[in-house]
Amino acid sequence: MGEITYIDAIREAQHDLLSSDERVFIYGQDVGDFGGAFKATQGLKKLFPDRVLDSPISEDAMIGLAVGAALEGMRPIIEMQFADFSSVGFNQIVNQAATQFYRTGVPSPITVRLPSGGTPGSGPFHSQMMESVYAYYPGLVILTPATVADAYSMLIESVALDDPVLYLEHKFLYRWLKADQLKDGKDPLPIGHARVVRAGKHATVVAYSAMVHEALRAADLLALEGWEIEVVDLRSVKPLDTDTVIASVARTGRLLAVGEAFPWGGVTAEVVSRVTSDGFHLLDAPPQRLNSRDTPVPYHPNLWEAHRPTLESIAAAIRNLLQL
Amino acid sequence: MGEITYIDAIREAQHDLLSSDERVFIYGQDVGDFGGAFKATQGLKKLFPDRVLDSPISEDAMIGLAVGAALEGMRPIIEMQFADFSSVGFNQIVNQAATQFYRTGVPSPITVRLPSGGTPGSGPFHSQMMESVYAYYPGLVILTPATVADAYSMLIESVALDDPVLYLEHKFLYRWLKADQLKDGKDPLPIGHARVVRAGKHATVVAYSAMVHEALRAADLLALEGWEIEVVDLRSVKPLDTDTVIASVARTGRLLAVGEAFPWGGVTAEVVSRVTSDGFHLLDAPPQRLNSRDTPVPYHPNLWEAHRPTLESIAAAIRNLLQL
Amino acid sequence: MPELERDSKAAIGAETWESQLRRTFRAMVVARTLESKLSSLYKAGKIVGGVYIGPGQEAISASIGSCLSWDHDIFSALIRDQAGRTAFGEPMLDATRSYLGSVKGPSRGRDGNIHRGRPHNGLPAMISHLGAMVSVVAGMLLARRIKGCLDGVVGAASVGDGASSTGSFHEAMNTAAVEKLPLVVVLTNNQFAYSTPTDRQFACKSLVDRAVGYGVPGYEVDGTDLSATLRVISEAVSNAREGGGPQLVVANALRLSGHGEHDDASYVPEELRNSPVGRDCMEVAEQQLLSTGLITDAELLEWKKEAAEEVQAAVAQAQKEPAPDPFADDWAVYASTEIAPV
Amino acid sequence: MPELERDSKAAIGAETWESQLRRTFRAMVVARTLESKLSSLYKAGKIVGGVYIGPGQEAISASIGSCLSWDHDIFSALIRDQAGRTAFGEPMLDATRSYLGSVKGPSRGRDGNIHRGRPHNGLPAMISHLGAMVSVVAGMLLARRIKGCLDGVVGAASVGDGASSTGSFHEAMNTAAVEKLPLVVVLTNNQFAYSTPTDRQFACKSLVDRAVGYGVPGYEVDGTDLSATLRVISEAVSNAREGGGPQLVVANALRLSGHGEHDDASYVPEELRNSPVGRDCMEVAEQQLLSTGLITDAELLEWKKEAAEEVQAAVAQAQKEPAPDPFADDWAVYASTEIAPV
Ligand SMILES: Cc1ncc(C[n+]2csc(CCOP(=O)(O)OP(=O)(O)O)c2C)c(N)n1
Ligand SMILES: Cc1ncc(C[n+]2csc(CCOP(=O)(O)OP(=O)(O)O)c2C)c(N)n1
Ligand SMILES: [Mg+2]
Ligand SMILES: [Mg+2]
Repeated sequence: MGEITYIDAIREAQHDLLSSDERVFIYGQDVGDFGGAFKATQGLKKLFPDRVLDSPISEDAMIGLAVGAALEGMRPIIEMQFADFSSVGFNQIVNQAATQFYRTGVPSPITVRLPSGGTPGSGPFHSQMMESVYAYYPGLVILTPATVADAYSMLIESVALDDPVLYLEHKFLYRWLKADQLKDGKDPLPIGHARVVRAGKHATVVAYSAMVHEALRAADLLALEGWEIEVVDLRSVKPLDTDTVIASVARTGRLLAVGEAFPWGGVTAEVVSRVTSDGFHLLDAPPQRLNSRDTPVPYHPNLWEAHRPTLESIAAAIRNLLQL
Repeated sequence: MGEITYIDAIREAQHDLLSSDERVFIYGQDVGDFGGAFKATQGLKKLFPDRVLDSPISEDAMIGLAVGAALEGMRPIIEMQFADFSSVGFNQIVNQAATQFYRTGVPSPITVRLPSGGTPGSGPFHSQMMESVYAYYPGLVILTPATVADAYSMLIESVALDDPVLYLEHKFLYRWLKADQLKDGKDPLPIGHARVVRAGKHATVVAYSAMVHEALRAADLLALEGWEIEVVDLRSVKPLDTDTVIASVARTGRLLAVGEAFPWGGVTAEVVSRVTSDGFHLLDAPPQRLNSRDTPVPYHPNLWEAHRPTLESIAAAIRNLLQL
Repeated sequence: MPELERDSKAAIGAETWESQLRRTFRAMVVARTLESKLSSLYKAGKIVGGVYIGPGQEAISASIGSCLSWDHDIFSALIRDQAGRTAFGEPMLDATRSYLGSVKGPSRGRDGNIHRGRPHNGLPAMISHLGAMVSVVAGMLLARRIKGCLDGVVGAASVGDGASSTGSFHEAMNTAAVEKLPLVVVLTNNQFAYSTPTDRQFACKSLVDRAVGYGVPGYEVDGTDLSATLRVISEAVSNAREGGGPQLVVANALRLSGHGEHDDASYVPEELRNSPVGRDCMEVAEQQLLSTGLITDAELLEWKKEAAEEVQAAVAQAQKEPAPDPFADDWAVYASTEIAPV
Repeated sequence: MPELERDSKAAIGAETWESQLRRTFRAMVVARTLESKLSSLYKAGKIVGGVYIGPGQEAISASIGSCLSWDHDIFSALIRDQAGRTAFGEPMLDATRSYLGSVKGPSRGRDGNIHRGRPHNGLPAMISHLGAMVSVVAGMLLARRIKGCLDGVVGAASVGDGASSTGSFHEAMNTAAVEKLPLVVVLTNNQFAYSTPTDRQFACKSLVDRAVGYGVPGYEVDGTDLSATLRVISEAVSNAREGGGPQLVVANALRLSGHGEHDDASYVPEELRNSPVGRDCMEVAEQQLLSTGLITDAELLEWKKEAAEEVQAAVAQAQKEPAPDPFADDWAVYASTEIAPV
């Protein structure tokens, strides 16, 4: 593993966007000289003083303002300090931004960065995954990069898209996930394409965001037991790449969908429903889901580890699936 | 059909709650002397002047206030003027109310009435179904009465529950749906129980809220073609009565889940996922879903009729399912 | 005989005060005529969904519109802003097509009635959620600042007494003040939010008392008095245009209709209707213009006739146009063509 | 030598001003001692998650707590309210258990640090979303009014300069004003919201200018001056208690720590630290009490020693208690037993 972190990729992407496109500006709490709560905008205010702006603590206005700017042809990037606080801007996201193009024919290309997911000790209000509440609403694009290269390229693509994008960056990956290079040499996949990150033949695990890495570890573990597990990284939750998932299930006959989200509804339900509706005959066993528990995300690391899916619980779910 | 409407049931339930329980009060825009935008609180302010209160246009504060009152032992009923406007109170619902008991051990029994769903000419912001965004969050109970008797008994039960309840009343049913009596003679089903509203053997249609009636009509139509379609009314979206659904699928071997919601995620995905995970071997054909289209709810009746599931589109989906 | 107030600031460019006053009044006449027609159509069952009109508030609304230039300034019209839309330059067909469900309307039948707009001409399309448009206007202004073309531009947002209670309104006012944007918020206190009277909506003496808390100039005006209202709104718009930052104008009037045309507004007390705030701004304005000789009886009659004809034509045109066809509609929800259906 | 201000209104029941001042100061001493310890524990890696402390604001926070009675009044403590919690009556073990992850803490490890509370004693547990607690306090007060037991009760809510920009704060202030609830909102302007200085947060001269817009009395005070702060907050609390409706107190100070203990606050300009607002309220208070003879050097030393011992004991107790066990936890998210798992 190299030295470029996932958060570096996010910063670099924003730097490159600001450099190459005058329509881009960044707006959010403490994103200016301070460089953001997670340092995703460090140094950018110095380079682009008029296009990196600190906002008041007003998530509703932040999104409304972004939509207004987008109507005028700008490409705003809004940083939420934590994804959890986007709940305050929820109305403007789902009703103002998401419906704009459908109603008026005028695009509202805003990118909302959502620092998402759990880390030890973060508790109920600094750990949430909100992809599924946003994916519910027509008009939004929901991206969930799981690698350093995707963190970079998908943020570039978010801003290029003519539609409002929620870009979920996982806080657990910020400094833990490293790569040698910002771009992995290959052309980035188009928006809405999933990637088979590990080939296998006995079962398919579909995951996204930080759970891709837990799933890969679980696959490593199962490999020691002789099982070849295929892992699909969704990358984009909406649009959702049913074809790649079904193609994988066609190879393996078994499906486990894993998410860090709360268990009711959400990505895993959507994945399982699509596969069973369109690829029923491919399944050799009932498709399974693994999500977090149906409680708020607990603060204490002991509870947190038992709340979200982990290497161990994913491995156990795969073993169970293989026996069905 | 009799003379008691669905909205009468909602008004009567609130009347009976205010009469029998001093902890109950109603808070919402125009709920006082005016009796509410849909007349669900008509006459109640006169009878209970201190417990039927007009609020400012402040959905965030309305929910926060309700939670505070609930902490003090009250049983507030909050009327949203339209479900769509609860997006402004979203944060207080999902983060303040839903997490309260888990965090503190103190219940926050609030009931939020959400006038939901489409009617002709209502457009993108007065037609929404929001059950799935709320069901995603741990700690909330989501009820979707589809009959006059359920509208009554489930509102009574909402207030009796020690947990925050979102009570989705469908605006299309308000004056169209009628019954002879407020109570149907039978004991109301417990919270979280689905009901088989029409027995059949060739396929199961799972629906909720206004879609139950479209599904019943579709079943009538299919009966003319010789098919016996079982219709299950979920009644409660969270908790979701998987047992009743799976028992029905065990009888019919086929499943169509119908919802008026947007198509990504939501109730139909959750139903299909549960049935395939737990009742895979019961299925003779891939389970299917039918939802609204993935656009905002259109204003014009021509578009609206083509946006949501109807008798015709449900019948078509059943015919398709029977041939799979 | 009342003296008309004159204020050179009020004129846009070279236009005289008298000319602007006439232009503003004419928009009022057109709006009143159009809205009466819409109300009749509603009562005749020709309109699906609600009809929301603004009688009693035309002086306020038209004054906003007449101080702004189409394709240059920005105006977020709200529920009761037919007069402002007309004065600003919205084609009347946008209204009749939206109400009557023509597929040629600005949202092609996807949204209706007051939820129409033309963002590219400076008229964003409102969402229903009250207060939510103010920050959108602020964002449009901020964009122009970043692009370097904010000079001489003003963005106006219309809100009601009820909307002032929303968090959205507050966040937007404060944000605009921090950014010192040329935003003019015109808050029409029409004494009611649906059925809710002001004493259940706020506890301050006047909503103009909010201005100091945002650090912006505040103005209060009798919104039934066209000449006074136009003067005050012109002044606020000029101040914003000249770099004075956000401005808050509170204009008082009475909603002379129901909340929508389904509502008989029987909850409005008789004494309020008979009080000064209950005056009909149309009558006041007519008197003002007639008595100062800015218009003659004959001309007024002519204006009304022309308005009636224009309305008739716009209704007829919309009525003969096709309704949206679900099979012809592309149902596209994404602007980006690279996004496959999901 | 400074004269201490005396105000009979400030006393709760029969307590003298001197006694209340001593009590308030003592809570400050305890809070400062506890928070320094929490900071050291954090830096030693003994605390998971963030540590948020309130040095420089103890005079404000303790004044709120000392004007309220546990099990009678209501206090929504926020991020930097250790002093207020102590003065209000929260057991110190609640703090150490929450920070150190004892399963015996008020939320049993489900939430931590400042997100603790005891709603049944009048101390609701904050959610992180700023501004969101103000309406909760309003609701608790409204409940008591409906139940007929509001007499003589006050609810206080603590907020910061940053929180004043939230729509939630606005809606709650306005709603409480409409309902004329005995709500005292103490807004501590500590010059920063995380790294954001006040000129990027609001544009009014002082946030107290918001009061008139809600129709409530406003007060502004130098929050580094204990005696002045206690007097003003006492007055506001008394006015609320006596039926005066909501009150807004703006207290100015400087956050003498980082936003959290992970933050070195290097963005705080030196001249602000050296200005009057940057005074340490602890030093000011010590001087006030010593110079007026309300406390002796020996007594102060004794208090500090007692505080250190109490902190030591509370930390040791929490540290020896078990952490939550995911297998023993019931993971119950519903209070109603009739709801089956979903
Ligand atoms: C956030 C939100 N809540 C509720 C509503 C429902 N609603 C529509 S108009 C209205 C009253 C508006 O009153 P006001 O702002 O005074 O404007 P007016 O109708 O008097 O012009 C209400 C409550 C809404 N549109 N948005
Ligand atoms: C709605 C919301 N947005 C963002 C945050 C993240 N956040 C936590 S504390 C803070 C700064 C708070 O500043 P202020 O209200 O002045 O309180 P202080 O920290 O100065 O005591 C921010 C932005 C939050 N908690 N809630
Ligand atoms: Mg009004
Ligand atoms: Mg602060």
